[in-house]
Amino acid sequence: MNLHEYQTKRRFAQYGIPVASGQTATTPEEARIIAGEIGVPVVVKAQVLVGGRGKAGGVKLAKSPEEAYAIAGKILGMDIKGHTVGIVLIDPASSINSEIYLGITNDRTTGKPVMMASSEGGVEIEEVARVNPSAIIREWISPSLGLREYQARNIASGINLPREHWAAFTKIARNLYRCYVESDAVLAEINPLVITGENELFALDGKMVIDDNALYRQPELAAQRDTSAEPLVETQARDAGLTYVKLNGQIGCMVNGAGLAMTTMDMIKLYGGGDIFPANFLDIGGGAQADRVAAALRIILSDPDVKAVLFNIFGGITRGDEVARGILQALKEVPTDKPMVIRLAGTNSEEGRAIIDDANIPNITAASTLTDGAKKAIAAARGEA
Amino acid sequence: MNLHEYQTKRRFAQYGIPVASGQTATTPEEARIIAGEIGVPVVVKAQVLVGGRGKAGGVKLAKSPEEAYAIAGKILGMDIKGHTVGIVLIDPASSINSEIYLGITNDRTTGKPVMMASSEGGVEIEEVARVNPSAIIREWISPSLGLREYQARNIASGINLPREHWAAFTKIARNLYRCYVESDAVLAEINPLVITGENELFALDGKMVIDDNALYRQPELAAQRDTSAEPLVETQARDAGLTYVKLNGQIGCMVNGAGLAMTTMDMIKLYGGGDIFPANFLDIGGGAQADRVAAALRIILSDPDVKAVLFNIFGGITRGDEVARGILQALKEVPTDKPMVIRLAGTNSEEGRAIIDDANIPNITAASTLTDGAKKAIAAARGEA
Amino acid sequence: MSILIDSSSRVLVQGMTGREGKFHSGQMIEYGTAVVGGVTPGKGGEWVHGKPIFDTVKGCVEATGANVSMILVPGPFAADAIYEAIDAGIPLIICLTEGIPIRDMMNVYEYLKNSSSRLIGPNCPGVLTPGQAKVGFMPNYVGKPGNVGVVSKSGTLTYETVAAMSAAGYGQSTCVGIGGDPIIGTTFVEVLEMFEEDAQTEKVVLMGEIGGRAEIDAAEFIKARMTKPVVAFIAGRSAPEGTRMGHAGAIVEGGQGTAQEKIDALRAAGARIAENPETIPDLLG
Amino acid sequence: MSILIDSSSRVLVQGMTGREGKFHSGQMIEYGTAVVGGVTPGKGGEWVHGKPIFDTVKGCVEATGANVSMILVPGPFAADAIYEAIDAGIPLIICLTEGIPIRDMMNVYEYLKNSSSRLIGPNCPGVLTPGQAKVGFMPNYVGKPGNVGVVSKSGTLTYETVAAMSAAGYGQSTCVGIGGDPIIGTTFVEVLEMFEEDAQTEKVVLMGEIGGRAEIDAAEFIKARMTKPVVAFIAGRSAPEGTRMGHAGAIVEGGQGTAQEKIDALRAAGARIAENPETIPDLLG
Repeated sequence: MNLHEYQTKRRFAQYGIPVASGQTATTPEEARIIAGEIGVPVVVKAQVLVGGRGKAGGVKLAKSPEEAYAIAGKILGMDIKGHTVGIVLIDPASSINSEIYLGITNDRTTGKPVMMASSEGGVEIEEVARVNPSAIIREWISPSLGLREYQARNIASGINLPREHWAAFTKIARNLYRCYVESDAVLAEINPLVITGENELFALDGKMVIDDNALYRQPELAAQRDTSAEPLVETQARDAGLTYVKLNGQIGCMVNGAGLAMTTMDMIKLYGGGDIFPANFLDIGGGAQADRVAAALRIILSDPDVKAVLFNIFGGITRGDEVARGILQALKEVPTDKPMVIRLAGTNSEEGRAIIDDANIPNITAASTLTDGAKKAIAAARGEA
Repeated sequence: MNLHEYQTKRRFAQYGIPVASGQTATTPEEARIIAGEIGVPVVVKAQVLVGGRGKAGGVKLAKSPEEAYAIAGKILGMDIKGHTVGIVLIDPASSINSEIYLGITNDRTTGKPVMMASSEGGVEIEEVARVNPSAIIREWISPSLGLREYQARNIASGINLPREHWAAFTKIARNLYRCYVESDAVLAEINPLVITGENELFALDGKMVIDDNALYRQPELAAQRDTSAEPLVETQARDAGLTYVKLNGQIGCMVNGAGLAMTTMDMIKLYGGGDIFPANFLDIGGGAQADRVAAALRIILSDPDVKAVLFNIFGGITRGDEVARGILQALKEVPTDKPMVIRLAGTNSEEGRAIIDDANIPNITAASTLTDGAKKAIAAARGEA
Repeated sequence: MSILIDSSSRVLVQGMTGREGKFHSGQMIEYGTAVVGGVTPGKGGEWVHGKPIFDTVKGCVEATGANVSMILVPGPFAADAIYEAIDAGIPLIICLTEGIPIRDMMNVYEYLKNSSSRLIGPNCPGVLTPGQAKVGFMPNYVGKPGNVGVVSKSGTLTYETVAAMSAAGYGQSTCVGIGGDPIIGTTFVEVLEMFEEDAQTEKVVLMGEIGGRAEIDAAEFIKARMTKPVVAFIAGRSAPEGTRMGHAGAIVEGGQGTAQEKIDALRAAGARIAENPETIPDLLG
Repeated sequence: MSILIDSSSRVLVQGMTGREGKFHSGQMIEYGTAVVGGVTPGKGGEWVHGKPIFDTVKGCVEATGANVSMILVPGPFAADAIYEAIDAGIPLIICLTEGIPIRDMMNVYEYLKNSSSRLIGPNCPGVLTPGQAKVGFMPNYVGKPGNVGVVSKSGTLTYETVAAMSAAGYGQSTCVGIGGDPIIGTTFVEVLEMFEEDAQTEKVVLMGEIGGRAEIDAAEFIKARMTKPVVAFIAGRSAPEGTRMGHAGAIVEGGQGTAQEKIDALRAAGARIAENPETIPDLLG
């Protein structure tokens, strides 16, 4: 789960990381008042859960409250890569001497958190990694010890930070680590961490991604989820415990397991002849029960581009009979005449196939294998079934 | 540093461990009022930093406030193994169904905290260890993980605790561990942890020993040190950064390093012919400077049994010249005509010997080796020098 | 021979009294696996499928001599279940649980690496040595004894492939689902190493997917150390970039973790690449 | 040969700019030890005894190739200094600091045991390989090259004994002060093992004291594994019982840790027992 910049910075502030004293506005008038209160110039920043807002015109300097009003009016409601701006952050503008990147994430290879820093802040760290990988200093952290002061010194030394800033930097680095751990973040970054003309360090921009699996113990963060800008189906999928990604094809897919779901998509693309593609990635997860299957079907059918639906369920922890009951339940609630290809294998798949057969639904075709299912669905999408 | 029972139980209560709701009194009248307030019967318990108070008559049941008054009058001022009782704890008396021992300490061999429990609570755990070692269940704790719930269950199962008490026991065990860690304790024990007639668990008595090396970061605990009952010289030694233990011999010893200090004592006993013994253990520590040496000499000479003083300093981090200056400084402040044998070796020992020689003090004899020093000091103590 | 589990494995199930625990331990027993007991705190003394339930793993190990633990408890309790199994000295721990917080797994990983236990998973389908023992979710009918070692990040994709292999007459020595979480106990490379050492295994099938760089590491290992032929399939060729972790993970791993990158690395290491998991048997010939 | 340190050791000093650090690194250099640099956060760029000071151990190791770190920082900072040395990959860390809280050392111990570093100490006099290198406090003149390995819990008692040995013509291969704290990085047994393996060492002197059971473990090792003769001295025969840790420590250790108990165990293991450290040379003959 992504946090907005303003949410991240509030969280940072709770952990003692200095941030700009900005406030959020949802109307131009609010923006004008805030700019008057905190003093101009201010920066008006679109709050969207997607990168590249700067290039899209979502970040602008305002030299007067009136200008803040005008800019906020332009940015609010703007569409940035499919996300609608509903909130702007009004931050005081600062004099910047230099910019640092400082972030923490989890490293798969070592199984540890890794803190990364670069003296080239303010640009995307992926870009630094590509162009000048040695400019990124990494320090792996033992989960049992946490980030030690000497590790912060190793980083400060590695990015050639002037020694006068080491104490402030060390404090920020350790607070960022604490914030990362206690927030169950998978990413916490300050980009840029600026050194001002007054030789002070603060977080100008920040980003946090929270581990969805840990939200149960992070109620304060979970409550900050902003679903207003995201497509409705994504919200619905998450609420139903599904992983759904909308794509641009014609065959709706419902599969159990991420690997098999991707493979099913791959087979549609492989045999689709260059004109038929998967309409979505949808993993109903392990042990999916009837109501979750129903929700999944509803989401798939809500996509008007879908011409056919392919169910590919290989039972393991998921049981074929439950999936079959889920399909029938969903079809009662969301009747459809679109062709459906159902392939059930694995645990309780015979029971499942029997349930489907007994229901005797005309637009359902059975398939025996993955390849068979993909080919039948492609034919159905072409109207050949 | 030892905490009193009442201090330990207050600390326990801060960590959510149920304890008796007792209060302390320093006068019989206070005891009477407290007994009236908390309700009789009460137990009046001497607060002394030494074991065996029960046998010494320091713990008594009182059935009325008046009886509490009378008992407190007897216990307050009582001498228990050289400690004078200045405080009594008045606890409500409880109905006891069974008693458990539960304690944590650090295990040298594994380098980990170990939690120990026994269903035979209320008696000294050393006694249980001697008579019935298998009755003690041990669970070693990873410092990075802390005490896990399953470890508490392993203990509960090991001491055959009825399962209805597991939840309460687990909570107490984990809180005790937290209290141990956050107090920098080297020992934290509940003995006994009682199960009452109402099937509730609480700490009837408790003991904590705090790591002296960690007191710098435990100001709240450090402030609870009770020096009122201990011999003045021990307080003085600790304040000067010395380790001093009074013994019953005639030769005062001042040595640097615990191993050499014990060895010096051993040599006095070895060559002392059965009538001359060391008067004390005194380690001036590493890198001891002049003022600490002076404080040490003052403490040694305050013992009226001391007939001669043996200095045995083998410089390493400690430097001979500084010790020599310390001796001269101390002799100015505490003039003595008792014979002194000084043996200086190691780092800067030549400089040190020169300083002593130059001072030309008649009752000082130089020794060349440990054995020489011990023999000369024994002779001096016998008046043969 | 086989790797990890065989007919002498004595399996305990942490979370055996739950709905899934009961069902799948029943399937395992039906398969012939020596399930010796279960652990559910507070339910010690009960019985499931005729097997005793204990309050603690330690108690279960003492009473039953279990040497494999299968963990099937909810995510919030999984880390402690793994610690308990490690502390009880279980040499092989197979954790099926999905949804364990990454922070918990980083803590577990550090403790695990300093122990003598091996962890498979979490979020994995388990391990199957056909004809001998099954620990996990793999449907009972899919496997068939043979000489192909199978290792996979994915659960259902494994069943799919193993079923296709069995149908085509290619039996398996052992099938290992290592799990697809960012932090797992046992990697592709470690399992490949075991197969390379295993006398029964003659060929290996590896199934990976986009994200991370475990398949790149596997390719390096195959190139440097494997003498046995490897057939590989990588899921996610049709996935748009950046749908998974993307960003910081990709930086750390020094690459994008795309399917094509992985396929290229494996092919360069000498592995045969399948386009469709159901055609893997053709490449084993 | 020798153990732990020799003329090729490259030593860095954590805490070199402090009063004690300056004095003792000066003594070490005078002895001929290859002190290559020091570390004091915030003082990088300064020089002490002509050696460069760095802000971090990592920086010092990169610049100097140091492979031994001597730690002489105050107790509250010692644990972090040890972690820093471990993380910088220093294979041998010798911590002289006294007064480190036990809790800190328990944390350090767990981390250390999962690293590839060896720690000597804390609260120890260091290590001396006469004629080659000295890391620690031992006075420069006490040692003499030879074939007796010395291992001791105590600092000054070690100097005493080593000086007596040198005076009597018994030189030393290496003298190791393991420290007397409850939790130490390297035990008697580990050092005895090194001496047993070391070609230069022909005999061993062990100096223990009351408390703990390290000497009992040493006796068991001597009995089971040592082929070289051992002379032992145990300090504290005159100490009244219970003056040290007593109580819980004694329970855990399953004994009282008295001098007599240790002497009996060592004698039964075949060690010769000295009554006076100055008579040890007589027993080496």
